[in-house]
Amino acid sequence: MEYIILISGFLLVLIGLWGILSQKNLIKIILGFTVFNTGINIVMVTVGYVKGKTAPILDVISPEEALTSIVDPVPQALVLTAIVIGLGVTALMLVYALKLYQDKKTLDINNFKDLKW
Amino acid sequence: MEKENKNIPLVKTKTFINPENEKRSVTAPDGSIIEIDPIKDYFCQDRPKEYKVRSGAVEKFLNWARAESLWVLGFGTGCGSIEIPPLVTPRFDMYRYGVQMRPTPRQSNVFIISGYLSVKTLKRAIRSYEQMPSPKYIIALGSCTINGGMYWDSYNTINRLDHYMPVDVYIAGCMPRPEALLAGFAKLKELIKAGKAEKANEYVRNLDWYKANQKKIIKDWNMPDYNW
Amino acid sequence: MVAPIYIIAVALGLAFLLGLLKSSSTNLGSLLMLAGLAFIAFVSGQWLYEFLINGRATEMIFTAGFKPPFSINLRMGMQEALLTTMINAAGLLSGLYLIDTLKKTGINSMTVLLVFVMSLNVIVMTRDIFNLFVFLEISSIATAGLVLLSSKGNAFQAGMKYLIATGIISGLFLIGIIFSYLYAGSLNIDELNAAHIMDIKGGAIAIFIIYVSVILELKPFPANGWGIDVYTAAKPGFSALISSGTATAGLYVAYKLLPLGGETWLPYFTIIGAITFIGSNLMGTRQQNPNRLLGYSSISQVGLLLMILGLSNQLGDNTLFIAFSILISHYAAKAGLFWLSGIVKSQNLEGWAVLRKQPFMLFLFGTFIFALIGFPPFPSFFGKWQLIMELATQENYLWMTLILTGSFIEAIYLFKWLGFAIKLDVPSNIVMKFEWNKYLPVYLMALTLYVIGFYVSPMVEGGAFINYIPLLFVLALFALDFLPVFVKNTISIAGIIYYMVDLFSQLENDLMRQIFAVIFLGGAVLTLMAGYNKKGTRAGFYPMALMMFAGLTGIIEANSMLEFFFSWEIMTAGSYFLIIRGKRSMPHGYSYMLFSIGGAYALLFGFALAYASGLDTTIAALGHITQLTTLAYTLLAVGFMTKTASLGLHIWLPGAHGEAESDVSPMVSAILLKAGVFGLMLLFLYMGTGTEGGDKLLYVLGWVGALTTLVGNLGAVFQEDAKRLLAYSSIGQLGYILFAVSIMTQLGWLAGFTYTINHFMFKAILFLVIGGIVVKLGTHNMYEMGGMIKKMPFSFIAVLISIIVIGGIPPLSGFAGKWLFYHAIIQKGWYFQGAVIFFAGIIAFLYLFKLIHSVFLGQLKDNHRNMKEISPWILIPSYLLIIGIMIFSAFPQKILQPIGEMLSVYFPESLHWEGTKAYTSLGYWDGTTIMIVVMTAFILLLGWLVLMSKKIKKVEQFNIVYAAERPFRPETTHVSYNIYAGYKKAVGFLVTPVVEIFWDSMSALLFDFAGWLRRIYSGNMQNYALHVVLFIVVFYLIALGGL
Amino acid sequence: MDYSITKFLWTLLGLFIVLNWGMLMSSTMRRIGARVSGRFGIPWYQPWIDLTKLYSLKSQVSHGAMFFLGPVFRLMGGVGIFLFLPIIYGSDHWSNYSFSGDLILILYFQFFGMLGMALGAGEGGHPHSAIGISRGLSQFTTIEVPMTLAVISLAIQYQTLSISDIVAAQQGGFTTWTLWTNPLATAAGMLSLLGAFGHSPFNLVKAPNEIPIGPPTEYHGVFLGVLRTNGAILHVAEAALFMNLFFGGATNWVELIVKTFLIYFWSVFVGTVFPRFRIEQSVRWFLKVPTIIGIIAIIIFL
Amino acid sequence: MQKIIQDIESRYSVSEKEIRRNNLCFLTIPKNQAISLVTYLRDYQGYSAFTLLTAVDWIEEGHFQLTYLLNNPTNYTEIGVRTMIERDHATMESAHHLWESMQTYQRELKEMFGIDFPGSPRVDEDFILEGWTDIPPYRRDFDTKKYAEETYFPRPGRETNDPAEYMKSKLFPND
Repeated sequence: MEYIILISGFLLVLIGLWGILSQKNLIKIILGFTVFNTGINIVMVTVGYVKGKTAPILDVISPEEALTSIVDPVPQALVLTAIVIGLGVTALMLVYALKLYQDKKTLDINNFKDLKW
Repeated sequence: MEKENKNIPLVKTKTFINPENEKRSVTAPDGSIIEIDPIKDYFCQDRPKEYKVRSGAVEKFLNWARAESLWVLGFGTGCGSIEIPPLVTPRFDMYRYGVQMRPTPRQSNVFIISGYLSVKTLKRAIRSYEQMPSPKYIIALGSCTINGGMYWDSYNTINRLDHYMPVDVYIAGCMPRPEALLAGFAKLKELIKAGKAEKANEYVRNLDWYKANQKKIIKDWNMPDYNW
Repeated sequence: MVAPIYIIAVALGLAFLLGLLKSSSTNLGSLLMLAGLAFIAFVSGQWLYEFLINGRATEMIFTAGFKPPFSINLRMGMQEALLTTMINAAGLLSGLYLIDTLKKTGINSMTVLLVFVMSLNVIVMTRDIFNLFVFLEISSIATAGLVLLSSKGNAFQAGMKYLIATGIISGLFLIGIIFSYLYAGSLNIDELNAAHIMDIKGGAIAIFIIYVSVILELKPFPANGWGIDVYTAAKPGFSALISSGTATAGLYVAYKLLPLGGETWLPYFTIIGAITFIGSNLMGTRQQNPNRLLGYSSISQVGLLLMILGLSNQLGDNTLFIAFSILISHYAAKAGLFWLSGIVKSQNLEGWAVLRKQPFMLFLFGTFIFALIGFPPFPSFFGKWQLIMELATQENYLWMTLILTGSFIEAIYLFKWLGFAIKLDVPSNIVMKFEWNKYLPVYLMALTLYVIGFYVSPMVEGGAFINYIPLLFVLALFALDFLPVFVKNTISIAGIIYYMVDLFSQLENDLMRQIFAVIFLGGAVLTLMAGYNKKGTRAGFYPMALMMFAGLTGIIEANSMLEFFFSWEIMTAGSYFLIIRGKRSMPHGYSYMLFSIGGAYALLFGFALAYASGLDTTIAALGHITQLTTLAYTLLAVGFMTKTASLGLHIWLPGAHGEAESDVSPMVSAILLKAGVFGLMLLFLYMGTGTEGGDKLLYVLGWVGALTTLVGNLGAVFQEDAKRLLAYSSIGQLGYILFAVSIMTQLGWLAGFTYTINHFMFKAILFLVIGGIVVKLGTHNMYEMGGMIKKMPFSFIAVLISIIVIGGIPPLSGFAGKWLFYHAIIQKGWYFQGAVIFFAGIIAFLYLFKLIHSVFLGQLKDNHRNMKEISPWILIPSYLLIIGIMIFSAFPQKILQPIGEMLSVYFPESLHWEGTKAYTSLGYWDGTTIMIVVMTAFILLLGWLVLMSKKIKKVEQFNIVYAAERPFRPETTHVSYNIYAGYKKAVGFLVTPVVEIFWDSMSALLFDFAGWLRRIYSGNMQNYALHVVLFIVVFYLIALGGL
Repeated sequence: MDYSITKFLWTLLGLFIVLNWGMLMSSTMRRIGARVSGRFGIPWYQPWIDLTKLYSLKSQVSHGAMFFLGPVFRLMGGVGIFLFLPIIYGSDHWSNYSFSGDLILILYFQFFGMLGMALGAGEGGHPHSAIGISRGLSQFTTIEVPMTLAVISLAIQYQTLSISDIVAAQQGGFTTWTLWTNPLATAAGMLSLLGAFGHSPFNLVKAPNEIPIGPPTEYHGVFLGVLRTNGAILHVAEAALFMNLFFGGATNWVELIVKTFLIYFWSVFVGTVFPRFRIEQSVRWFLKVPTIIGIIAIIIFL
Repeated sequence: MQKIIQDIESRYSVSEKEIRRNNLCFLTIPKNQAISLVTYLRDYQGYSAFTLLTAVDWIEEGHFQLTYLLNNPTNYTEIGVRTMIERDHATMESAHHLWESMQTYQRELKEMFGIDFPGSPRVDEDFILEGWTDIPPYRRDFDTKKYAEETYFPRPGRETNDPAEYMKSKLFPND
């Protein structure tokens, strides 16, 4: 089960990369990027997951049992942070897309090659 | 060239002006303007001086040496110059008499005016003659140098050489053969040894007369009065 | 003591506070921001002070009351303190610099800037890998945010590219973090490092992912198009911060994570670093936009530092010193350059000529460029020195070669740029406005370079003894640059004389050094004397001239290789500035610099091999090189030969000497070239004969010397430019010296010394006098001169005597050299080389006649009729040298005998003296007698001619026999142009510029290659993302896929 | 190192003999040349007459100080070679001032006169002078190549560069001459001598019909006299140098006269047979055959 | 030859033709057609060699006759193109663009006859006579004998007599 999730996580990463690398529309690239990020988050959660253990929420279980019955909380904490950061980055990208669109009235990335060589 | 083209007949009223004789101004590297008078600045303006004719045993010896070492300027002025090359052939062999050809006036003593002399050539002949170091001698070859010969009424050929250059020895004939030329050399030697071949001094003495004659026919006089 | 946590706290607090402010109160906002930046700079600076002065121990700061791995912890140690200080200083200064821009764009951008600087601080300090990730992301977002806020147009494209690329990289980093957490069970870097993840199955992948993302953050070549664009498009003030701050932090991240993978991963760092270093520099050669050029340069420097990190296991304890010295130079220089670029506001390199309006800024520009290349006295010089030395001890020649090659390529474009700034016409459309907030940061960075350079030098082995006194004198002259020439000249001459007296007391028993001291410093005095005829202030001349002479003195004084190399580079820099002062000398100064740097790197390589052979830093180490002996000697010889302009390395000389100013030419020709000779002599003395490789090298050098002579002299024959003719002649004469020294016998060396002394004297005279004439006549072309003997009789005599010496005509001292020479070659058995040299020696007559005839004889030109003699200030030193020549000619044994005795220590004696007469096994020679006989006979014959000639009429110049015509113009009567046409028909094929063609095609190859390679930077962000992915794949295949 | 007056006077006497022999030699050569073409030629005393005349001209011009000094330099070149050459082997009186230097000195002293001529003629300002000098120098660079190779070959053979020692090594009969012991070096040297004497085919320096006698084209009178004096001395001195190097030297004046005559005759002989080379032809020629011979002359000693 | 002449006559207005030999003829043509004909002959009829350009002073008719003599090196024929130009203000179209050597001939005609060729290079420079200031000497109104006598100091020779008269007076003094 974990493997399926892990593999699908990686699959999402690859789909995201494919999107980033192949799409010509800026918005689609950003979408690819979010897919990529989601994939990574899934991978992270999966890595931290231990079969048969519960979420690391101390309200539900007593602290004494916690050590044996909860999954590792760190990856989940990381994922939370990563999601936040991903959100920030995505937002920024969208702002950039907006600005670029205002600048050139297009979202086709082939038009944004002013700086090269 | 100040040549009139429009008016017929083409008779010039003013004297000929040579552009190379005219003053020009150039800019020096420091920006100042320099006036150049070509004749005055580039040529020595001094008049020649007569050299002293000495006498005595030493001078006699030196005259003998001068006579026995006649260096001829290799400048054929007219058709007579065809008679000079045979002199170096075995038949005439002028080297026997101490006569040699030199390629530059600076190293020659004898100037053979060989035949007719056009005005254009006269200018060169005068220049060459004046550039030769004294004592120097002129041999005039052929009738043309004496009275114009067959060119007596030509519009461009002088008639009498001695009005323009001092002549030591005339060789008459049209043309004189090389033998005559050798005889002329012998005569010249005789004169030198006797101390009588001082025509170079005579030229200096009567320089003004000669110059007047020369300038009369050389309209584009583009040299100093005496070519050192 | 303020705890480092306050850096974060205050910055964040202020950032939030700024957010609360009204958007219109930009003044208050900017004040707050600057205060915040100043505060964090103060905190880090205070810690640095504590560590440096009080030797405080490293401190760990734990957050949230837990110990790691359960909490994030920060570390404040020496390194962190230094780096944060650097980052914060750059942040503060950039903030100051950008203040106007920030005010315009509003408070938000100030917040972002503050956060950006703070994030860099945390990146440096944190010991938690996830925290590292978070702040890396914050810094990326801040970067993109700043770009977004403070720029417009194509900068958006750059920011977008940047975001996409960093997005992919950070995603990857996350995966790496989670896997390493999986294997190590901790996020603390120290614990991760201790966990030996490599040993765990699959751990390699985790490490690979972390490393590849860390490396990608450093923008490795070629997956760095996204980074370059940001450098290009961002405001220069911000680019400065990225270049100095982000790179510093990023490198420290790599350093922190190095132990994670252990030594097996180091080579990958090295390889990627090397590729980046060389690749980015190659790209840099084709850049026209200053910011983009600086971007490439930044990335290349990061590549170099990455390489150093990768080599850290070999460099051992020195890694940090090397890395920091190079990092600091890069940091300060790059920040300074980016800031300058903001001041200059030119979109192309040519526009930088505007700096000439503000000479001090030009000086700072030069400082930054020289610091980047690694010239003394900047820290990078010592860093590179130490790096190369250490690599050589590890026998790591490949990396040495790559580092030097990369540095050389870097020099190519940086010096082109510097040359543009110094020499091109000042563009009128660019205005530099003085704004203190923009200028102050630049000043401070330059000052930093000098100060740190001074304090770094004692840390290098052998560096503590470097003599900074001459350099201080140079600085003093810089300060006095506003004074008129007369004063400065007097001060310089007085200083040199004082120093010479001082120096001589140190060189008691070292005749060789004494001779060179006389040539260098005596020559300096004489050539400087010619400077009295200049008017005005002659801005910048004296510091540079004295810098060159300081370098020259330094190489005489040097005891250690470092001192020698230090002085060598100082001399090169000084002479470069001197040469480039000429009107048309830019391309020649440029090629001079490139050859000099190439030569210097060859020297560096050689010195490194010498050092590695016995860990001996003194010059004597050259005497026992055991590592790659032949290569070491060859490299050293090649290094010195770039200065002596031997065949193949000579093409810079004609232009450089020919186009230099009239009194610079003698300095660089008569004096500077002798530095190469001194080096060669030193090298050969230590090398000695008898070693197999050494003898082969000497044999080859002998041929090189002979052919150099031939090529130099033939080249001179067909010159029309008077000074170039002399320059080619110098090549030829230096060929003689190289040949003579390569003979390695007492006679050969005596000949070499004689040539050295003679060449010094006559070439100084010739360049002084001809230089003076060239200036006076306003033309270099000899066929435009003529007839100067009448106007400049004293110059004529000076030149006449010089050419008699060059020609080696008895009785003057040139013949001493020739005589020794032939005896030497016949004793040695180098007959054919000797014949070539003899042939070349007679060819010298052709150009000597051309020189003296075309300039002094023949026809005087119209526009020179009012010419006067050249300045007495040129003639006085010339005639002093003529007196020297005459003394040397009349009493050669007075000088040659002591030299011979000195040399008999090293070589078997093959020349002995009886009174004034010298004997070898082959023949004899008596200079004094020849002088007497020739002088007596000459006077008698002159008397004979005077006696015989009377009444000689002096005539004018056109009174010549002109085939019964008259000359019309002096120009058409003066025979000078292409006077040796017939000779050219016969032997002209020998002067085919093969060497020039070779170097031209080499440089064309380099530029074409760079031009072809840079097409990968297509500007398309997807391509750049693809580069990143491909980089990961290729790296994976090589590192783990067993490729 | 004998600076006494007696030595000086002996040397002066030697110089006088050499001068007169040089003039006689030149007139004889010209007579021989004349006989070849079926003429009588100049009287044997013609050079003396010419010289007398040149010294006694009555008007002369000068272009300047260097123009004046040029002939003195030139004459010094000739006289100097004589002074530094041991003209008669084994004679104290006629070894002149050869104690001040060896063969290298003489090789380089040749340039002294050339330089003076070049400078003097240069100041004359005449284009032909400069052209002549440029030709002369061009040709001279290559003339000296075989000569140098020959000298190096001799130096290897005899292990000395002292002329007296080279002559001493050749004493002991006809067969001990360098001519037989080192024929290749001799060949190279004698071919180079053709150029040094400047007769046809290597007379393009003076080229009378083309650039009227080249460098001295402005010289006349007493200057030309000095140049002619030098010519006479130089021819004998150069021939004597070759005699010393290749033909066993001379132990008395008669031997010197015979040998120098024959050496000089060699160049005249070649000159009467061959027409003039152009400058590049001459340069190439010297760099081909004579140079190769010279190289072989060294290789056989390696 | 005839064919060529017919061809020319069909193209140009030949006012006069004079056939000297079967390989030499002279054609007279108006001034404005002369250069055209010369060019035609050069380019189409193979008369590629320019032999000479000369002038004759017909003082009585008041014009100069110019002759361009052209040679055909393939069939060894020559054609002379004659043209008459006004003696007053004599000018002719320059043909220096056809043959380089034409310049020299035109210079000579300028100097000796005063015929101007506007546009011809160096046509105004002195050719043989340096500094000639009189009317051009080949014009027939120039009296060369008078000029020589005035200028060149004629030597007063011996008295000369007509031999016939002289002998007559000697032999028959009484007649």
